[in-house]
Amino acid sequence: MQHSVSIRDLSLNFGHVKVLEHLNLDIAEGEFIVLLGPSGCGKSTLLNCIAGLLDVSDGQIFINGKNVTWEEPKDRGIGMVFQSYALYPQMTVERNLSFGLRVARLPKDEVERRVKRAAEILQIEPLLKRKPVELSGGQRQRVAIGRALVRDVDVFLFDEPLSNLDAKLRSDLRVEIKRLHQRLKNTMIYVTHDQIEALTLADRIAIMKNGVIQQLADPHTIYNKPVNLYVAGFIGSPTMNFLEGEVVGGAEPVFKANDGTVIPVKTYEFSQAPNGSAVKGVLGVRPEHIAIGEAAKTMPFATEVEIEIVEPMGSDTLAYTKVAGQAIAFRADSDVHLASGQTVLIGFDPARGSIFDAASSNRI
Amino acid sequence: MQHSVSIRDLSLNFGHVKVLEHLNLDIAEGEFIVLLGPSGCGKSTLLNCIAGLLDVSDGQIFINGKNVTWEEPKDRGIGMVFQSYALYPQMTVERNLSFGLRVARLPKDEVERRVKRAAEILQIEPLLKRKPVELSGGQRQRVAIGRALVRDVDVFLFDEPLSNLDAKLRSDLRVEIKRLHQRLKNTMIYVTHDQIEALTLADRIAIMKNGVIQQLADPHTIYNKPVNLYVAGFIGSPTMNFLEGEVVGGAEPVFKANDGTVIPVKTYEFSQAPNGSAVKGVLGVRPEHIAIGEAAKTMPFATEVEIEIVEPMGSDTLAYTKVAGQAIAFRADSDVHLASGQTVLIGFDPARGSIFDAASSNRI
Amino acid sequence: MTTTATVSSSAQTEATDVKSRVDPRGPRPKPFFTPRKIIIYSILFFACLYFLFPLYVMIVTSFKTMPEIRWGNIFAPPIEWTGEAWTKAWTSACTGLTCQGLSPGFWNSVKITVPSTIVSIFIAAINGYALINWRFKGSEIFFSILIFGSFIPYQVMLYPLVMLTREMGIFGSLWAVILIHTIFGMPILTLLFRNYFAALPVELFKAARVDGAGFWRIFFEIMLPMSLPIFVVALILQITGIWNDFLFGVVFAGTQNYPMTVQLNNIVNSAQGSPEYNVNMAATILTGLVPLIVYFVSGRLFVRGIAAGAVKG
Amino acid sequence: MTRFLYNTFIRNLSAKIAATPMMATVLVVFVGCTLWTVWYSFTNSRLLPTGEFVGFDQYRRLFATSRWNTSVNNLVIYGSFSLVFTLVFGFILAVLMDQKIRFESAFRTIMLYPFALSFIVTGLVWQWIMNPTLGLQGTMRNMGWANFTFDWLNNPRMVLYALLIAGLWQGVGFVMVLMLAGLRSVDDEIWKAARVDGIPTWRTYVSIVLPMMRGVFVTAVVLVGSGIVRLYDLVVAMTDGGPGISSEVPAKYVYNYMFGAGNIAQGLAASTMMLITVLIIIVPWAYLEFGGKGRRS
Amino acid sequence: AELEVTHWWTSAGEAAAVAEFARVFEEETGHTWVDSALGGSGTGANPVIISRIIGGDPMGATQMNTGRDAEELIQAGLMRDLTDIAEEMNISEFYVDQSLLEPCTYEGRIYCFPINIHSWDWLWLSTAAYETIGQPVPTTWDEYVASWPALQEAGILPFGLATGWPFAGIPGVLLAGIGGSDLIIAINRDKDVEAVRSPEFREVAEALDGIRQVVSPETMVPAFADVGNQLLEGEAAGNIHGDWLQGDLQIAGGVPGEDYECLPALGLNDQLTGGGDAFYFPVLPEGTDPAVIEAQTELARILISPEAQLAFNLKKGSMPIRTDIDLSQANACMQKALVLLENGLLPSGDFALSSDTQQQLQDLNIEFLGDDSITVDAYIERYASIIESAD
Ligand SMILES: Nc1ncnc2c1ncn2[C@@H]1O[C@H](COP(=O)(O)OP(=O)(O)OP(=O)(O)O)[C@@H](O)[C@H]1O
Ligand SMILES: Nc1ncnc2c1ncn2[C@@H]1O[C@H](COP(=O)(O)OP(=O)(O)OP(=O)(O)O)[C@@H](O)[C@H]1O
Ligand SMILES: [Mg+2]
Ligand SMILES: [Mg+2]
Repeated sequence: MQHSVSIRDLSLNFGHVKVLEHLNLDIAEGEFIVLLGPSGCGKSTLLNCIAGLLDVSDGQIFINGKNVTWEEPKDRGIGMVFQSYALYPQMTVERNLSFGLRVARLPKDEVERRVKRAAEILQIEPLLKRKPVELSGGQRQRVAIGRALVRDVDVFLFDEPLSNLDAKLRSDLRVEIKRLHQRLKNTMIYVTHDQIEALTLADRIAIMKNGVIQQLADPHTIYNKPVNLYVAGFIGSPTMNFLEGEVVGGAEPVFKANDGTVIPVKTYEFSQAPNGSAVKGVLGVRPEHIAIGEAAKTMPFATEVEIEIVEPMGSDTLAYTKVAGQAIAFRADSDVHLASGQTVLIGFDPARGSIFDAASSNRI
Repeated sequence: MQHSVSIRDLSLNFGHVKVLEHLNLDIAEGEFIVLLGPSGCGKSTLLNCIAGLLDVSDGQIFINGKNVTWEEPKDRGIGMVFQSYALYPQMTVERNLSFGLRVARLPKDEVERRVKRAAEILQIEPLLKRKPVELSGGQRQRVAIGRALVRDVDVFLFDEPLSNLDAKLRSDLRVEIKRLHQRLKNTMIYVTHDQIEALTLADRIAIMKNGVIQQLADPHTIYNKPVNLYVAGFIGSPTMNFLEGEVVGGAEPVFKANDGTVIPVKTYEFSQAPNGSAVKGVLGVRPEHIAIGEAAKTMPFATEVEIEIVEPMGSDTLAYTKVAGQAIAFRADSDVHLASGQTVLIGFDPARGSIFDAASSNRI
Repeated sequence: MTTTATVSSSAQTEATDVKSRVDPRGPRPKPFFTPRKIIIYSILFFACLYFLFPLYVMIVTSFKTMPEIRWGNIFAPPIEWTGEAWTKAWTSACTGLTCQGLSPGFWNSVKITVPSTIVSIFIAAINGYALINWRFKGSEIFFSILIFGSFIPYQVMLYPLVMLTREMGIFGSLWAVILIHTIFGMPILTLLFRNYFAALPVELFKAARVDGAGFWRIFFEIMLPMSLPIFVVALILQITGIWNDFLFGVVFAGTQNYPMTVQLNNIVNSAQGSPEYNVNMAATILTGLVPLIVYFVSGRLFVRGIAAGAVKG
Repeated sequence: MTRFLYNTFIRNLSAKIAATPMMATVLVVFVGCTLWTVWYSFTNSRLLPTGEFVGFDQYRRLFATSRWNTSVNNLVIYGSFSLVFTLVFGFILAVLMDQKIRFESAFRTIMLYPFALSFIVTGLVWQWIMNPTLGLQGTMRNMGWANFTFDWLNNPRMVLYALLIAGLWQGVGFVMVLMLAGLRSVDDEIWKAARVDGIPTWRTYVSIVLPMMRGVFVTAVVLVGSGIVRLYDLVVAMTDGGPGISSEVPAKYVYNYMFGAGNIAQGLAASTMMLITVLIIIVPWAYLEFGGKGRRS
Repeated sequence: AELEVTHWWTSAGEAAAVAEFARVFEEETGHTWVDSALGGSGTGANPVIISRIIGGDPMGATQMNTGRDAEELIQAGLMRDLTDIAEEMNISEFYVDQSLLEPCTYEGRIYCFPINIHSWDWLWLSTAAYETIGQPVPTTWDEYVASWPALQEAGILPFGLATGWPFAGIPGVLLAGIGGSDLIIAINRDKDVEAVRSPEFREVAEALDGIRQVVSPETMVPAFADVGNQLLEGEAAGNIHGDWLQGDLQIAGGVPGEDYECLPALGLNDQLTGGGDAFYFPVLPEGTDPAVIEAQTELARILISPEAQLAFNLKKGSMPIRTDIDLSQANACMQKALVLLENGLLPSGDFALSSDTQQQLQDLNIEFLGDDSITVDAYIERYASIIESAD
């Protein structure tokens, strides 16, 4: 199978600072890949390398099987959308869309056809005569996408395209980008540090940290089977709860929290079954996997706790408490009445959690 | 009862632009009030009026029963925290905290005592000798809060204090502010356009639009019983689903969607019972109140739909479809497997929804 | 995977050496001499010639003797280097009866420049600050008129200002020059400071007001410490401007304070007699030395300040 | 009403006090002196402003004076060339400096240093270089090019361009620095977008970056423009208006009549005309600029 | 006491001359001469001097443009009345020509002292140039004009000229020489427009046009002193310039009669136009040390004293205002001038016209030189209209 984008052994330094090191990534045709990671981890750098806006220090980049490592950006068959929109401020929307084409001396009617098509797809026909200042943030971002669209490219690159928008608009445009992808079926590489965007949009997510891809998998796997503590903590809001302690293997493996509380983890699917000796480990449980009241009684592990803080979030409610002396947050339906100071029974099934080796911080 | 902050008939114009008009607001002692609204609705303007940073055009402001309409900011017993932190860049944290006290010529040991106390509460003691540039965003925001804290004020004013932070930090600091309020029990007025912040922090939320308070109520009421279409649409993510149609009153009141689909709304508590004649109306249902599959069968209204788009969000999944020809989103547990193109049964209970009069857009 | 071929072992790469050359890897090759670079550097080079040529001529001429100058080759370095012209310009060129060269004027210029620079910048900084943070009714109108003011030829104002300073009783003293430089520096400096302060976050100002600081306290403790870049620009503009000024110094400062430019003017403008070009050039360089040093020392800061103050315009 | 009085006078007293120097300068100097100028231009004052009202006599004489008309012409010619070339060269140099070149700060210093020198110095040096016998022309002739001619200072048709060379030498560096700062403030992502769109560098500068630098251009035009209107020292130092009256400028006319010829009314009439011209140019611009700003914010 | 004296004599020769005044003043009176020299006369110094007087910070004494300018300062009471000193010294006895005092006189009182006589009326000729073409050095303007073609053939500049103001003096010289005494009185003193339109004046204008034909921008030199050098080296044959050119010719080593010849009044007329420099004594502000006022008085006396007059004028190359001075040390050219002076002075433009009118005439002349498209007729008309509006 030919990959749409293929990155081989890519390294990039700024002076002595190594931002990317020996990075490999294969992206299938029509795939929607999201690069997710904290600020400064090298996401934009990687994207710029693919676009040809940065010269790589080592390695190769293939697009549609063609080695484009030394090609100019315009010859790579890519289109790019930026966080700041980067619209040409003094040109109308129409000219913004057509500028690249006219510079490439495409015939006039062809230019018009493409602009018209892009405007239709993005529903910005009424805006064509306006200047960017006269547009709202969402409209600007749509024009920015249009600029990539008119160029009929194979690969779309997005660098945090929605970061400058407010929450509402962001979720609207998210759906639109998803629709666009379903319609166009282009390969798309999308950089963000917003996990909701990553989870909702991606076919596969690449979680990056310090220039290294930590995990590359579909959203479900990333969310439910994080390969290490970093990924586990990075994905999910509120964060996954972590209990520190030791894992004791055997026929009836248990997790012993630091204060001695014993949690049976027989139901957990170990990737490598622990032997009898105790190993320092971390047990991770997501807040929404913690059951309350009656439901908790059926869980392999349950305990009474006093609620410290309650955060009603509309659709559901977050509560903060302590289990085995360690802070734990859990999520309840907003119907359930919770108040700080109240004592409730909570419980969970370790099968839905993750256990990590404390030393390597990898999932076991 | 004496109100902590009381705003009477406040108006404010910038030139000919009326930003606030005849606004009234009473805030009880120790209350946590959140001003929530879209950008440009006048939230900051209102806060600046309370702080004395803007001269009002008309009306009065009382703090602790005293008319402070024309007082200097420093004499109002308020402390303020800004979105951009507004730390004095050339001063150390310690001097940032003590600046106001030194301006007021407090004795040296008193200054030290207060700075120490604030630093303790906010856990920024190790940072006291640093300059703002050497701090992370969260630390800066904490220092900014400390600056209000040392001044021993009655009322804290926050202007989007967390907007410049990333999602993770924001939720951490949110909890901290909540803790701070529980500990200090000061009156706090908090401006934001992030509804999660509003819902989790507020005792009462004031939803603003174009300088007018739309609804002032506790988060639960705001979320579940929005007074009008605007509030209903503004709060909740993803947005409340709106179905357009008509309300037909009587013994068995029904909602007739535009395409003729009939939804029985007998369970709905009308604030003013509709008479027999049909009234144009809008039925609002929150995505998380829509049941799927088996659960849907027990609902007063259920229908088969084809899923258009699926957005997995980790903890749960959003799906977009059409009901009665109108776009509807619903939320499902992430365990439930949904795919676009799939057909599922969904249903809901209008009792948990809201019905609005289309003409006045008010809840009925 | 078909692409495995490209991540092949090093042995294979060696074997297909020729092929790997057409199979790009690593940084894009960049020849050192591209036509583009040659054009850029040659244009810059010629521009520099244009800018440096007069300085070269000045220096070379100042070290020549008059006969050599009459010989007529302004390019040629002096056959016989002589500092005579410099000594003469500095110590013995005559201004009427006093033949002390430029040296006495130097200190007068310092006496004028230092206080004028300080006062004019201080006032302008306050203006900018007040215009941005303490707007009052009509403040924008005042500012607009001020900007118009920068277009008025100085000479037009000379007469009324003489009368004004006379009425104030300060004509012919340092106070008068300071006042005049403050007035004429005000438009552009105020513009610079205003733009700079406008770019600072208002919230800092608001925070300080909530903290109880007043007009002056905010100015001195919050605004000033943050304004270094723009101060450097203002300093440079004012030092050079005031140092180079002739008219105001000579008219308003009083006899005892004639600035250096007066002597320069006397040396180069001697209405009769053959001009001594070498002395002229030496005197010119000497007079321009202070501003030049200021520029060379603070060039980088100046550029940064310009970026901070003027661009937002 | 006492509230009104209090607000007007007492509130923020320090701010009001601090703004008084500016208000005084504006009212007394820029407005007061301007009105004074206009008023006395309608008199027949000689050395002292004591004359009687004579209506438009001074203006009638002014417009009949060929030296004045020449001065205005010269200023228009010099001004337009100077403005255009300063901006164009400043921009081009800034663009070149923006190409990630080596020794940037050295280049910048070289281009900027003339700005530190007064016009008197500038004029002297260039007069010296353009001196037909001892300067460039003489040197080249001595070196064998007997027909080399560079006599712009003595050539009535070319003398304005000689001034221009000196004026540009003095001012281009500063504009270059302004423009460079403007270029650097253009969002990086605009550049990236243009590269992805396949727009050649020069085209990006011309079609995208240049129009974005409007603010910088306005600043530059104000600075250069106000310098042009006041053009005086350079002319005096370099040509003293010659040859003939071919390089006379309005400011020099004003100055000569006010102080040299002891006819201040004539000088004031001339300067009033200069003011009116400036207003005609500046008011529409300011209206656009300030009016526009008011609407935007 | 210290007395500040402002003047714009900054060149070597001038400074040396001023130094004589200072020396005599200090030696005779024990006061101190505080020298404030300002270069650049009209544009550089004049505004400073006037503004200081107006501004209430006057100097003790100052050189200034005589004529109508000062009148207003006098009217405004800013200038000291010197009549008493004049009477005490009996100046009417020894002033070369009473007309010199006219511009200093206002309503019968005297407010300034002319301290020398300058004349523009000199044609300077190069001996070397005429040797080259093998012709005798001309003795009149007409002979000189006649020699131009031969000079041009030999590659010699017929008329050397410096750029700028030096040209402005030439029309007055032609007016005095070619036009004659009557014409000059009619125009300068009586402001008679008809005189300007007369055939006599046309001749003057045509002579000016003739000069315009033989000078070109390329041949002009930056400073008039350079013309002096041209004359000495035979590169230029002649030049019209004021008597102060002599100072430079002498400094460059030229000897009158050997290296150059001088023709006063172009060798045509027997009278010279004259003007001169004058000193004013501003009224000092109240509360000034009486010693300073006393020093003013002393200086006024000294300036016109025989000793100072002799010393000053020998250095300056101008003629003293006193008749009772032994000028045997003066050179050949000066001697010639002394002879003509006996016939009385003609009113030069400097003295008889307001500086406003002078400025206008100067503008016209400079424009005429630079712009060949201005015909002689146009020149005459514009000259006439300036004289017409002169006051
Ligand atoms: N031009 C540059 N010179 C030197 N270092 C750079 C440059 N650009 C980026 N870096 C560094 O490279 C690292 C990766 O930067 P990059 O912009 O790729 O991060 P990112 O993941 O996109 O972050 P963000 O989410 O903030 O956009 C950062 O540490 C940054 O400091
Ligand atoms: N100084 C001012 N002059 C004129 N209009 C202003 C000024 N400040 C604010 N406004 C206008 O007043 C309205 C309310 O502004 P305000 O800053 O209070 O909004 P906000 O609700 O705080 O918005 P945001 O969430 O963006 O901070 C806006 O329409 C704004 O354009
Ligand atoms: Mg990035
Ligand atoms: Mg706000």
